[in-house]
Amino acid sequence: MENTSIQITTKTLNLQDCYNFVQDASCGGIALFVGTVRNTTKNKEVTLLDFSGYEPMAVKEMQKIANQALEKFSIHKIAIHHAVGELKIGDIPVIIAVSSAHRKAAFEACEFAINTLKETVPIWKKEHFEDGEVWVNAHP
Amino acid sequence: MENTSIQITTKTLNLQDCYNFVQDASCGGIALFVGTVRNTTKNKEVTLLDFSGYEPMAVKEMQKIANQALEKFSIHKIAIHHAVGELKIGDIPVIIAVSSAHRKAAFEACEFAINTLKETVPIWKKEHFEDGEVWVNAHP
Amino acid sequence: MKIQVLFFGITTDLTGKNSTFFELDSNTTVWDLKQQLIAKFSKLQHLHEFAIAVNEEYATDDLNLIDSDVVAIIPPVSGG
Amino acid sequence: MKIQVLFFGITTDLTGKNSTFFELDSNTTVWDLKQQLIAKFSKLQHLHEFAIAVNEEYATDDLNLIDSDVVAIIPPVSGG
Repeated sequence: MENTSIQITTKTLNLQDCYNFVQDASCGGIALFVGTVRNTTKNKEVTLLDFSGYEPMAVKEMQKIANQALEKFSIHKIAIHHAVGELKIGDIPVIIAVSSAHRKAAFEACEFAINTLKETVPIWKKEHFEDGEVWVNAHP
Repeated sequence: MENTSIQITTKTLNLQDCYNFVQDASCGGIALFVGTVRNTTKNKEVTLLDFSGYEPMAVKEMQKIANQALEKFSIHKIAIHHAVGELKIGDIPVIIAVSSAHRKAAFEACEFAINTLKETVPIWKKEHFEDGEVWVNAHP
Repeated sequence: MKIQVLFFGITTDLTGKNSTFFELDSNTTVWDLKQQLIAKFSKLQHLHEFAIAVNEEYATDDLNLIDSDVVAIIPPVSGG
Repeated sequence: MKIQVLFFGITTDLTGKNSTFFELDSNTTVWDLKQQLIAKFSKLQHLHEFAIAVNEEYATDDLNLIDSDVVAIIPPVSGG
């Protein structure tokens, strides 16, 4: 859809690209969310994260989220970009950008999109520590 | 304060600068809001906007908002940048960026900051149309 | 005592000024000053509300002004 | 009938595989397949829950599988 930009990529995500995609003369506000890799989780120091996805399905699920956001909220455009591969501290696994005439809808849609992405999109991260590694959320 | 970046400027606001200021290895999420100049207001076509402020007081009020956001929400850093002077359609009057360990606080603080800015910061915009101009919110 | 008054936004158009000086009696409050401003600049009546800042901080109507205060007329703001 | 099963995330470690093929009786449901997977790859029991996608869409336990379906084992996701 021309009002949505969905990407899964091994390249570095670009904030300005997401902004440029959603920006429009009809819009008064753009809300963005940038996920970044933290240096700790549960008080253990993270060295790097490895993201992998079931990519064709992940793209479909991200597209569904974008379509739902366009239906549920009065927004104009939405971009959802996710990185896969090895990321270091401070790197960006995900960017969401939403434009709308009025800011409340942009905030709501942006938060809806990241919350839903974390529940439904088949992407997994493995946290690497000095002394081992763990698949996040898996609780094996 | 080292955790806040407050600016009123006649220069073009820069999204990446605001991102870079708040980004930190301890943070898992950054929420940003970018205000943009819309091409219409109440169905009239806007040609340009002219922003002016009581600058020393506006800086103080923006600093208060940043300090309140740091007190009220579990956030790490906040940037509030506002442009003054003539802006065209699509130009950026305001950028707010907030980083935090967890995303909910970043969203809440970002929305709090833009909502409060629009209520308290002494900055005014005059909308110019083909057939005249009007001070927004003034209802004279 | 003498204070400076600054005008912003629509009030610069309504008064034709960016700033002016006022001679005031001692014990003049913010509320008293508002009445004097409206008396002097009658078009300010068209503005259904405006706030007052004294020395760059929002002030309440009961604040007593003192010599050399800088008072700003703050019409409804519209930044962002 | 024959289906392909794809493993992701922790399930690649638990099964030692990225994918495998299964011969199934007709009328096998998603729920039936889950039991067969756990029987064949006993370490999957350590995972307290996993979802199933059939042909890139989340599937409920009562869905009947058909020949050539591509079934993905989806452990709890952790993107974003």
